[in-house]
Amino acid sequence: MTGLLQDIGFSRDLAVLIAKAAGVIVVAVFGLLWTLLGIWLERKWAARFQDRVGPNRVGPFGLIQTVADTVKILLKEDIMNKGVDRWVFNLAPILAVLAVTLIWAVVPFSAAWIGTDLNIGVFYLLAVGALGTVAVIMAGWSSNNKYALLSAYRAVAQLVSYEVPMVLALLVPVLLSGSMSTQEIVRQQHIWYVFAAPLTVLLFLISGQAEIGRGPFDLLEAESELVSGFHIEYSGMKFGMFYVAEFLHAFTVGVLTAILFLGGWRGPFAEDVAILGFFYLMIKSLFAYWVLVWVRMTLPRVRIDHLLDFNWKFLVPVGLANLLIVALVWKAIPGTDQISSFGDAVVPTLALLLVNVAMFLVIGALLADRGRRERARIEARVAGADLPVETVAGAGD
Amino acid sequence: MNLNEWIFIGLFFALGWALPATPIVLGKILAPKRPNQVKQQTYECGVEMVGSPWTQFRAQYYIFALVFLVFDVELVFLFPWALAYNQLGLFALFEMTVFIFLLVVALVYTWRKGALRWS
Amino acid sequence: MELTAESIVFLIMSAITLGGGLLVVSARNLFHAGLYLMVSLLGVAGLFVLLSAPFLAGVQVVVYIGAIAILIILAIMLTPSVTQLPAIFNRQWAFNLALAAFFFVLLVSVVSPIMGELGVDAWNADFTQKNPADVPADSIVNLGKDLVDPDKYMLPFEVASVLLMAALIGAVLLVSPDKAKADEGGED
Amino acid sequence: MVPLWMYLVVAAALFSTGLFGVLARRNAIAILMSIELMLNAVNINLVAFWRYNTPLDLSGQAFAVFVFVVAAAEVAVGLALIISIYRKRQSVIAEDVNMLKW
Repeated sequence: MTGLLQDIGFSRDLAVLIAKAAGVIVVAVFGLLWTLLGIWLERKWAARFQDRVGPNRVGPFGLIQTVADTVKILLKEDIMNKGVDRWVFNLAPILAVLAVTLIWAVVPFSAAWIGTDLNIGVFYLLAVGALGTVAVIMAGWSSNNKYALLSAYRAVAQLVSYEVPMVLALLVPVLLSGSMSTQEIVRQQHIWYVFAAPLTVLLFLISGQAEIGRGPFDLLEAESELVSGFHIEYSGMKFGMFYVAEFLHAFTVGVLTAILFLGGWRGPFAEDVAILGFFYLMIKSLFAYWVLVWVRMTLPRVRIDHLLDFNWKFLVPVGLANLLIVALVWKAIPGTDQISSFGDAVVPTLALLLVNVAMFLVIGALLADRGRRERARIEARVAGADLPVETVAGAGD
Repeated sequence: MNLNEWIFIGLFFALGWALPATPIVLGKILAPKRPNQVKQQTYECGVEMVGSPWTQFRAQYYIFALVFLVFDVELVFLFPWALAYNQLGLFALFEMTVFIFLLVVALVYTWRKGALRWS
Repeated sequence: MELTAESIVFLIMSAITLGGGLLVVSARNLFHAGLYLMVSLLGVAGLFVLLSAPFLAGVQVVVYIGAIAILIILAIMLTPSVTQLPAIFNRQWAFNLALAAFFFVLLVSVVSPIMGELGVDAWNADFTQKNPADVPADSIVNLGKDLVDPDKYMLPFEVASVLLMAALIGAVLLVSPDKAKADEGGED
Repeated sequence: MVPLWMYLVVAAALFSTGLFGVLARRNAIAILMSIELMLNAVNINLVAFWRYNTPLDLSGQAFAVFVFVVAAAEVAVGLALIISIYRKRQSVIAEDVNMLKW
């Protein structure tokens, strides 16, 4: 495209700039258009989990439902309550969407298609993730509403806490591939990392779910306690943008899972036919996303003390141990510094898989033991002190 | 280093605003705008707002952000380490274990102090 | 300075950094000051990218915006009565402004080529250089190696961990409510 | 490229801005934010000198990373102090904190 523009008569720099700008628009518009389809898909899935039919009126299978909703929300009055901080209030939904779409800049759609292949790709993902937290805080603070403010505090506690296991999980593919570039990580996955590091995938999915703020970790916008939290005062299209950001973020976590652990665009003939790679990536992402929706639809919301305990007293130690053990095993097996084919990767992957199974067993045993002791303790206290169960249940550390 | 890779990010930052902003502005144009006193009240589950939202909140939130800050800085060190790991010896792993151990000591202290407890 | 693409980006980033910085010190509303701080830090990250240190740019956003600035904003939210002060500057502010301006002039006179043109070369350094060698592509990997290299930054690296540990323990001690004191009545 | 001294001028301006904030703001948190600006100015200088003088040796980058660590530790303890004082005196005005003065 650069060559074409230069032929028309643009200077080289300008041609590059225009080509890049076109790339940006393609990637960002794709992300937002995908939302229209994705929301429909998620609603259908959610309906299935709850034994409903889901949207089925507008268009075939209710496909155009989201478009209809968009039109409706466009025509809704945009109410701003008294005492809001206008600038911050209006910027928050925009920043929320921007923070998510920015991630798509480093997503390798296929062997040849990538927005930009940064050499700090994975780190860039983290950096962009930080902006999402800022958007939530901005929305919560500017709304001049107690619930929104409380939600902003919770956002700090939750989003920020779960970033730690998220980073610990991200470090494993970086360590295994010896690169932070997303494209390079995909290329290095001669065998998908999900086989070498299943525990890491689990960590990533759990912390990812918490980062999106979806059930069972939807404490930011708990309807029954915080009446939907930080976007309580938003209406009309501004609310719509928060909705889009949440959906897109959820799907993006699916995409990242696919890239980092499920081999990204890898698949038969994907190296030669770019569109095939794109197709594979979307299938894998949708699968990962489906898992997230499944979890969301199945589990009830956790309490905030449980949420934070679970992070700091379980996920973080497990993540640290996981990282060090993977690093140790990786060093112990000879030849791991140069893996260039499927054959090279078999032995390390099998060894890591075994170690992971062992870790799963140990963690499972620890958890079972802990659960038994906790139950025994509560039962003893209930029996001994004759207290109502509710006051004791939350007393555990 | 090739700055061209970053032009894309810069442009994304510059143009990315437009995509969510367009529907919001469109909404502003298309949607009705009839504000009144009651409509603009701050939502508080149907009752009128009691006091200011700026009541005192617990400092507990601060402790979690604090622990996160310390972890975040440490994790920054882990990235170049993980990146170079294939070219490093076993000693590097030992150093990192010491590094993480010190961090875990701090976490355990916070834990034992009861600061990570919500109640 | 001729207007190349790079110099334009440099000017934009500098403007963001300095504009954000000025707004931080002059904003009446502290929460806004916190947001402006983020803007300023983002500009610094942009400067780091221009200086071929993308990893540091990432660190800047992750640590400064993602953690430090958020912590600051949280502290602002936790100490609410002061977001709106009648006077944001103290009484000596005019003198302080003059002092800062004097300091700025002093610094600029040292680093800018004016000194060289006046014939003073006390610093024995060339600040006008424009074309340094390229940064090797694997500089982040080398940074990782250097950080754990016993001959280079191993000691600072471990000491950094100790410092952070001490900071965390100290801060938790300060913030977590002291139960024994609260029982006694909680005087100063 | 842009000559080195331009980066230094930007850093100098940022540093002076921060300096003014530290000296003139009344709110302790605002003072802390101004200190962050000053630290950032230092970091710009470190990275700029690294880039123009020793791009092959990573001392400048490593130094900047350690500045991040120090900044984080400083903010963590500084804000903890401010919150602690606020709890006792309901104020974060730097001039009000005169417990050690006589």
